[in-house]
Amino acid sequence: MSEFLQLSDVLLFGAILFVLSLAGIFLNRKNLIIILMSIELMLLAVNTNLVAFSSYQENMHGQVFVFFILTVAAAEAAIGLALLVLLFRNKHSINVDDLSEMKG
Amino acid sequence: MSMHAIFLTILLSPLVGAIGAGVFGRWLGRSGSHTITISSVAVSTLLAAYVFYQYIFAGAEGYNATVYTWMVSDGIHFEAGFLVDRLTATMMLVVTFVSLMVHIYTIGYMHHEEGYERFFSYISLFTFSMLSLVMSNNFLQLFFGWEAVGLVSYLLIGFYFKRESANQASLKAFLVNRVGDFGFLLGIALVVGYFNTLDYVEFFHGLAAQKDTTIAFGDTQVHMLTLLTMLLFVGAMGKSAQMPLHVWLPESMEGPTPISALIHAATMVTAGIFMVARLSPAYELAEGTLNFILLTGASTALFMGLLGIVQNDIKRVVAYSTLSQLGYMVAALGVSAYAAGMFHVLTHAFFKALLFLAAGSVIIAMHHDQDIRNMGGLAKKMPITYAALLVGSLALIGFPGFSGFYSKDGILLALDAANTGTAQLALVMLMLGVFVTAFYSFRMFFIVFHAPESEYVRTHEIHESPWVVTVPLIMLAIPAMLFGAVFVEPLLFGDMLKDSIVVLPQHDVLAAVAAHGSSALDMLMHGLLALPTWLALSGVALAWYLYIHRPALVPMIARRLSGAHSVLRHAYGFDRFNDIVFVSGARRFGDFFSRITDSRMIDGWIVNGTANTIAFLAQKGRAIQTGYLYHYAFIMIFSLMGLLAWALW
Amino acid sequence: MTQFPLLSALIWLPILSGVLVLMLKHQPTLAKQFSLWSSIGVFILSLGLYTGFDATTAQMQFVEQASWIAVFNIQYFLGVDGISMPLIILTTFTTVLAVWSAFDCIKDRIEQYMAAFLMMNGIMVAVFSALDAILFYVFWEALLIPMFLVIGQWGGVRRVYATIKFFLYTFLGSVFMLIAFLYMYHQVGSFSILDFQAMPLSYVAQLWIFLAFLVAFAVKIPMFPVHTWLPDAHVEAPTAGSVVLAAIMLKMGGYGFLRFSLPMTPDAANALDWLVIALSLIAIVYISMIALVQRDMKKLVAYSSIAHMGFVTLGMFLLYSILRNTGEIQGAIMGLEGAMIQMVSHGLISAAMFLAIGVMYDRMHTREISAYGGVVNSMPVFAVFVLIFAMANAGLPGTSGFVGEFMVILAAFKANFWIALAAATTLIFGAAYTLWMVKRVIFGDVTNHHVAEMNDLTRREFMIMLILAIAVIVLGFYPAPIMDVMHSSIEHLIEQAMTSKLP
Amino acid sequence: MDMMLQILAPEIALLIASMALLIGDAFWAKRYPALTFQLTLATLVVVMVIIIATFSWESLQLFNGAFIRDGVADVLKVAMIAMTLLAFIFARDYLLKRDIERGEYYVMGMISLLGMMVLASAYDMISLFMGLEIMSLSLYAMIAMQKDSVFAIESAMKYFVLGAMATGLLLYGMSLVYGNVGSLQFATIYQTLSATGVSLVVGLGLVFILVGLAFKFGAAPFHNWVPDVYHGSPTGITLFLAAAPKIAAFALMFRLLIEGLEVAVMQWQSILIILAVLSLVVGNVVAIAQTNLKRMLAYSTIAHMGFILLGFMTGNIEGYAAAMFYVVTYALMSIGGFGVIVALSRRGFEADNIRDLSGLGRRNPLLALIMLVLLLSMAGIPPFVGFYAKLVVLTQVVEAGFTSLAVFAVLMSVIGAYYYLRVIKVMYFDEPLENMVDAHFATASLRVGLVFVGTLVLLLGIMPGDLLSLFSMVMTY
Amino acid sequence: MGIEKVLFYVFALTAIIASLGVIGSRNPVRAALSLVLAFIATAGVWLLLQAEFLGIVLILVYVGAVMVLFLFVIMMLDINLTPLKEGFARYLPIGIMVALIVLAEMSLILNPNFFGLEIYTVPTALGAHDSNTKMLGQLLFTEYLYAFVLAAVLLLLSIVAAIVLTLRRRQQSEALYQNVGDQVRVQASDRLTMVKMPAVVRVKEVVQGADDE
Repeated sequence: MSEFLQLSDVLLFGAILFVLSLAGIFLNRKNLIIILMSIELMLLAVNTNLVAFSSYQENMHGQVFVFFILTVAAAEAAIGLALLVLLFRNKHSINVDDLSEMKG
Repeated sequence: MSMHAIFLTILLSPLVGAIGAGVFGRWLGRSGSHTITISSVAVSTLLAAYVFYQYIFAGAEGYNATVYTWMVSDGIHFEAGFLVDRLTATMMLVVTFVSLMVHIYTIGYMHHEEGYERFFSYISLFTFSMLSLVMSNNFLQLFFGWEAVGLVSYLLIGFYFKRESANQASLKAFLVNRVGDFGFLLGIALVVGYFNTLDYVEFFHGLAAQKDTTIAFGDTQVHMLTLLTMLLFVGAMGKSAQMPLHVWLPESMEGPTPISALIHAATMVTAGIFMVARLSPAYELAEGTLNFILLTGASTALFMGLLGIVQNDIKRVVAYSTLSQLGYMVAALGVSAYAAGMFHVLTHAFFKALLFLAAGSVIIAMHHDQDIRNMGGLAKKMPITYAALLVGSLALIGFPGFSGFYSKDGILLALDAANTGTAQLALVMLMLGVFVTAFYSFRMFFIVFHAPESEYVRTHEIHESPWVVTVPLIMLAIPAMLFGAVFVEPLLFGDMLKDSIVVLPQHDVLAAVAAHGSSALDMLMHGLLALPTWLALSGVALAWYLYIHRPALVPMIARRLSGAHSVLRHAYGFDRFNDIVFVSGARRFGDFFSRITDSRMIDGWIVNGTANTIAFLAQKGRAIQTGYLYHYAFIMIFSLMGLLAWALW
Repeated sequence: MTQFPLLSALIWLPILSGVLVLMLKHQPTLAKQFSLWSSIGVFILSLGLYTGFDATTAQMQFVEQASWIAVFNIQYFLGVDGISMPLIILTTFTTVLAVWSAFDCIKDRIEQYMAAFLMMNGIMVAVFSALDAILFYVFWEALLIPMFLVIGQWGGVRRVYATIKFFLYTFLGSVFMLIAFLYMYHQVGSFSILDFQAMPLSYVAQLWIFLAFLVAFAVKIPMFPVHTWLPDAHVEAPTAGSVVLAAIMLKMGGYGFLRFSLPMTPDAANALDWLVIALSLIAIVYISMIALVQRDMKKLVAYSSIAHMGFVTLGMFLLYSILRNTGEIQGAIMGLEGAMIQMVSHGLISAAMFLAIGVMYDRMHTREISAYGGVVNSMPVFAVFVLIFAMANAGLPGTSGFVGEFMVILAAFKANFWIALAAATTLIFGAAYTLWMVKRVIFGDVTNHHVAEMNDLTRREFMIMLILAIAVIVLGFYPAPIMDVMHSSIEHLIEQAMTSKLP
Repeated sequence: MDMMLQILAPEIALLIASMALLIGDAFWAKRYPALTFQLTLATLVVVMVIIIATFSWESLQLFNGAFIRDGVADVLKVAMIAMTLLAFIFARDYLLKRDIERGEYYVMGMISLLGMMVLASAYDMISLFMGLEIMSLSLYAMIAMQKDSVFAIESAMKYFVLGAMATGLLLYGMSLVYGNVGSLQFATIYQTLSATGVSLVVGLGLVFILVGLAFKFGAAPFHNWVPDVYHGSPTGITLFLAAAPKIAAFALMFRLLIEGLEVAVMQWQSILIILAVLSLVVGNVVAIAQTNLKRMLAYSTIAHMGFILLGFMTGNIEGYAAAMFYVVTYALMSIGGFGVIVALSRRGFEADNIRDLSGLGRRNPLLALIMLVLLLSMAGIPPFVGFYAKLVVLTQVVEAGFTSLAVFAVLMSVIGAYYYLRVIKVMYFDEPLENMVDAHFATASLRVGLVFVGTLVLLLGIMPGDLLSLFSMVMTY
Repeated sequence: MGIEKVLFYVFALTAIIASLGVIGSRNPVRAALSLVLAFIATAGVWLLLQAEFLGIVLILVYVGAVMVLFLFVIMMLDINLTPLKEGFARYLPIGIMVALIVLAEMSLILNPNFFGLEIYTVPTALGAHDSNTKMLGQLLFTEYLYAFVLAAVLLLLSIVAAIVLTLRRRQQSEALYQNVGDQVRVQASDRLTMVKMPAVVRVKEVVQGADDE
């Protein structure tokens, strides 16, 4: 066992976070806002991956990517929340179950 | 005028008349129509007489030439052309002559009918068709004429198109004939298949090489020429109404009487016999076929004759006698006595046309009532018709001296001379047939003319027919009486048909007959003492006894023999059988195929089934689209899982 | 003649006039007249193909060739030989009748109706003259559109079902053909039909391609068991639609066999000819029986069309068994020529039959056989024509209907006795179903007052019927003119079909 | 520097114009309501002209290879702009009728277009990602612009959540590729992978990337958002959504899979086949059960994407060119189809049920004719351009040796033909419903635009040769 | 086991548990706070991986801004929590199973035994003068300038979008608020419907009508 943490440890950590966030999206049936949070969590997992690779590849490109992903994630959050607000105004609910006007 | 032009004129003149009366009849009117058709047929008749003279008496050479080429395919020439020799010339004259008589007679018979122009057009068209059949030098034209006469027969049987029974009869006639043609066409296909030609002469030339050819059907080898001639004979059975394809002929009496005379007695129905005679070189090489022909003819002759006993419709009686006589002709062919068969064709043409026209005359007098039970005692009221019918009947039963006597005796002698087991059997049947013929002919004759006057006759004004009716009767009565005596020697034993008919020496029964004497007188002398004459006379006597002397016996006998009577009344159940097996059978199959295989299986299960399955899948697919976000996400992740598994595999 | 682009003219003139007619929305009379005269003009123009045709060669004539889609080496490549030329003339001829027949019976949106037929005219000519597979396919499919609309808009009660079935069925068949084309393009690098015919192909590839073609053409022609669209389509189509459908569109399937299946996949055709022959015989016997029991006149004629088309396919695929049976190919030409002439003749006869039914339908608005009876009493002239066409349909000698059947039966005999036997049953069945219908509809006493009130043919109807009757009879008595132009091409075709293409 | 400006000119022009309009609109919106619209159109035309004028066959790179301009990019950009232009023209009428016509719509549309153009020119993962996000975020916002519509918000929300998830998956895949190769640049990735071969990690990343791409395409089984979003969005937005972004998705796939990961063709080919087959099945079959025209067109989109994936799957240049031809022509047909719905709809009436088209052939022959042409083209019936799209793709599929796949595809398109025919049936064979007797175009521009689209579909169907050559040429370069 | 490793496991475990809290929690506020914890723990991991700048940014920007925004929205919306408390237990087993399979599939590749670790040597520690921030900055403003500009566009877009979507027009009275465009475009048919009625109604129809009723 090496003294420094191994890359695959970090990757597995990222994978777990990633899968958890996925599960958060499809297991959550009630609260849209938690789905938005899951998305943030997902991006976090990706970022962790990139940071780890960047570190082990010893180049900074991955971290630059993370920088941009963070930016995008923030923008995404803003728009997501704006949609949420709109939804709430219209339906007075952010229940995922209520989002089923269209189907078939 | 060259011979070619003469032949063309003979052939096309009736066609012109037919088109004239058919297409322009509306403008020509009644008299215009009959004038144009009669004159056109008269032209043909005169020219045919000229041709007849040239060939029979002046000894003209056989003529074989192409008129035009229909088409050429695969090296085989499909043509129209003439093969005129003595056989043809004789047939041409008979056809045109009888046709002319019928044309004239029609003026009187159809006087009050609708569709007068149409009728003339049809019979002229028929004359054209029959001539093209007879004059043909190849199978294509033969088949064309074959079908064309069938067509006209169809049209004429259904002439009274408002009458359901007429329509039924015409359809039946056409279809039964088609069954025959089915075999006929296959026969022609066989000819083309093995001889690569449609031309008679080329076909005859090719026969020697193909004499022993066989066709393999699985393991069995079938003699090709036997098959070929059999198939062609199937066509003849249809056209000449041999059992079991005879069923159409009695019903064809739904047509007007003139065409019964022309088509269903004198000419068209003899086409089959003509064809076999024409193709005698091939038939000579097919022993099996000849035996089949013999038996078919003999059974038709006897069994159809028996049916004549129970008929009450005057035309039907004559129709069954026609069937029976056709059986005689066919039987003659079966022993290679083609000349005898043809001779009977000719004599029969005259006396049967005479019988029909005379019957028609009676029918006119009876205001189109055809039931003999309503007649009686007409002898005094219509003397000419009476005489004509008597001549016809005597000729029919083969009363010595009359035409029918010579031809029928010729056939019987030929059968006797053939001296094989089958021929003996056939001979017995034909002998019985002679008795039966005499019986039913004179039954009809006595009932119509000598029986006590019926209610109808007493209450209605009945008188002799006009001259347009009686003149043809007289004109036909003459050959009915004399033709046989005049022509028996050259036709039967001489070389009148030798150039057209080929008989192998070992089959030449007529030569054997000729050994006993070949002149008309010899025949007469011989015939007076022979069995057939006595059979005929006893038939007449029995008819007289039962229907004039002791009419009360008839119902009693009918009751006593009710089983046989019923069989005869139902004409041996042929119609029943056909109805049940073929007509209903085909319809039932069609119905099954239409409703079950086509509609339900192919359309329902396969075609619409596919559509419905897809629609069902579509609904299922729709159900997956629930509208719930988490379902969508789940589907995505699930698919991701699947793809990962696929990639890792 | 310095190559006047006759074929292009025959394709595009009708299409253009169709577009023009489409604009005559408020002038129905003008639209009618214009359509009629332009279709007559096209017909006369198409006769130029006949007069200018050199019957001694099997080469393509009136060839026009230009690059169309360079990337895929797709060409605008037209030409005719003795096989396609009669069909083109049949097309232009039938269109005239179809257009003319619709003059009085179509009231609604007549200009669209006329335009559809004019366009179909051009498209069908293009199908028969295309020598590039994609060009062929484009027109082949494009033809579905106007027909789909015609049946759907002017058709009977179940028109929607019928027209969609028609469209999908045909579409389904032809996509297989497209794939076969693509496969061959993949092998040879060109879509030229002539190149396709010349290229070698492995046996397995040939089998698949043959089957693909078979599906496409069998649907179109149609053969058992993919025939069920036809009765529906015919029954629901308006008269002129049925006419074009029966007279021309079915022929496209037959043409496909001659142009594609036989020359392109000879070895597969040799191996699978039993399949086609078996299906053809089923069509002749089985379909005839079905025709016998139909209650709807159009359906009856539709089924009889299928049976007649059975002769076409039978005649086309006899050549291999003739070779096997007799060791020589004599008879093969007869089979193929019989098939060709059967196509032309059936074009005329079925057109006539449908027009005749249309005449009655216009008066009674029903096609049920049982609704009629004794029509001859009120329409004697019409009855004469019906009888002529019925006889032709039953294959009576002296009509065109006889020629093809006769030749095919003769050829069939060379192949096998039993095939000929089964084929010859058409003599009985054909007469049975046709004449039985005639008996019930035309003959007999007047059954009801509707029939009694029917008027006899108008001058226009009379002329149409007369033209067809003359054509049917003339062709029956003198088929040589049509036969002569196709000899060389058929011989060439047989040579192709007999030459193995295995590499 | 001049060179750089010239290369970047289209994007710069578009960006500046959209900024200017964003600000300007706030000032003149009340007084000149149409001005922003007109200026937007002018901008798009100018940008298109710039691209055509500076059309580049060579591939030119900027920013250390983050940006590339080549023939493919230029062709795709022109197509995107053209689609956007049509979408704006068609949409305006609709938006006006529903009081949601605002300057921001055009601005966000233009920014979305900018994102697409960035995508088309992206040559490393970051710019690719940025382009994708700019495009997607604008789309989410545009859909939700009809703020009082529950449908619109719902579809925006669904699109957003699933889209974000797909982006996450895509990013995760990219991160794995980066981790293996150590570079974000496509050129480097390509070279490295060529040298080292494709490791399992890249394979794993590839799956995630493909899932993300499949989502953007709307390929089954990642298609669930498509019907709901197409259906729920205001039609004026749907027509934008259905056209240009599909071309962008093509660009995305082209850059990522071909320019970057073509070495891994063995890995992605089989997955693309699975996706294509599923798309063809789902799209064609489920469309049959639809009663809503927008949903039906959405399912038909899925089916069409199956064809595009088939073109990609071949793994050769001609195949990509075929897919490109397909996507561009499909976008044209699709925009036309939704345009017809817009033309039929009125205030308070969406005309998006198939039933609403009943008797259109009588009510408005021209409109019906255009719809007929479009539907037949989508069904792949010659002589319309949709046929050639299918033809070229199938040709390449057969060339690549997947004949059975080609057979399957055409069988599915036969099934597909059914639902297009059903619409034609409603238009031509059904009687008009009682309450709809007036069907006239709302504005002249819409009419001209639709006629233009219909004519183009027909003309390209008769003469597809030049366009095919062009696409083939830019791909080969 | 080095200190980094211990720290990594601590951080990682914390982050995972916090994530479970995010997705498992029924109270959005609690979820948001769990997310904050997850962020902070992950930032720790990042720091361990020598990505100081990003680690700090994560905490500052995310926890400081984005998460606050979340909380803000949660509070603002005043969500009725009772219906949200209904569980997701019904599909939980299959959901968890699928998630676990995906994880298993991923870890099949990512696990240390399989993953080609030999090419990934342990990164050298940065020297005292090497600045992660500086290196990042240098790349950002040279090589990734293009993307940087695009990021600006993106942010602008999100601002515009958020405003467009959430901005509510002030509640003006109807009289003051008029849409000129609408008024210009109005057509007669929008306002007035012409109804055709027969001038004379035949008695029969009236009677029939009465019968129908």
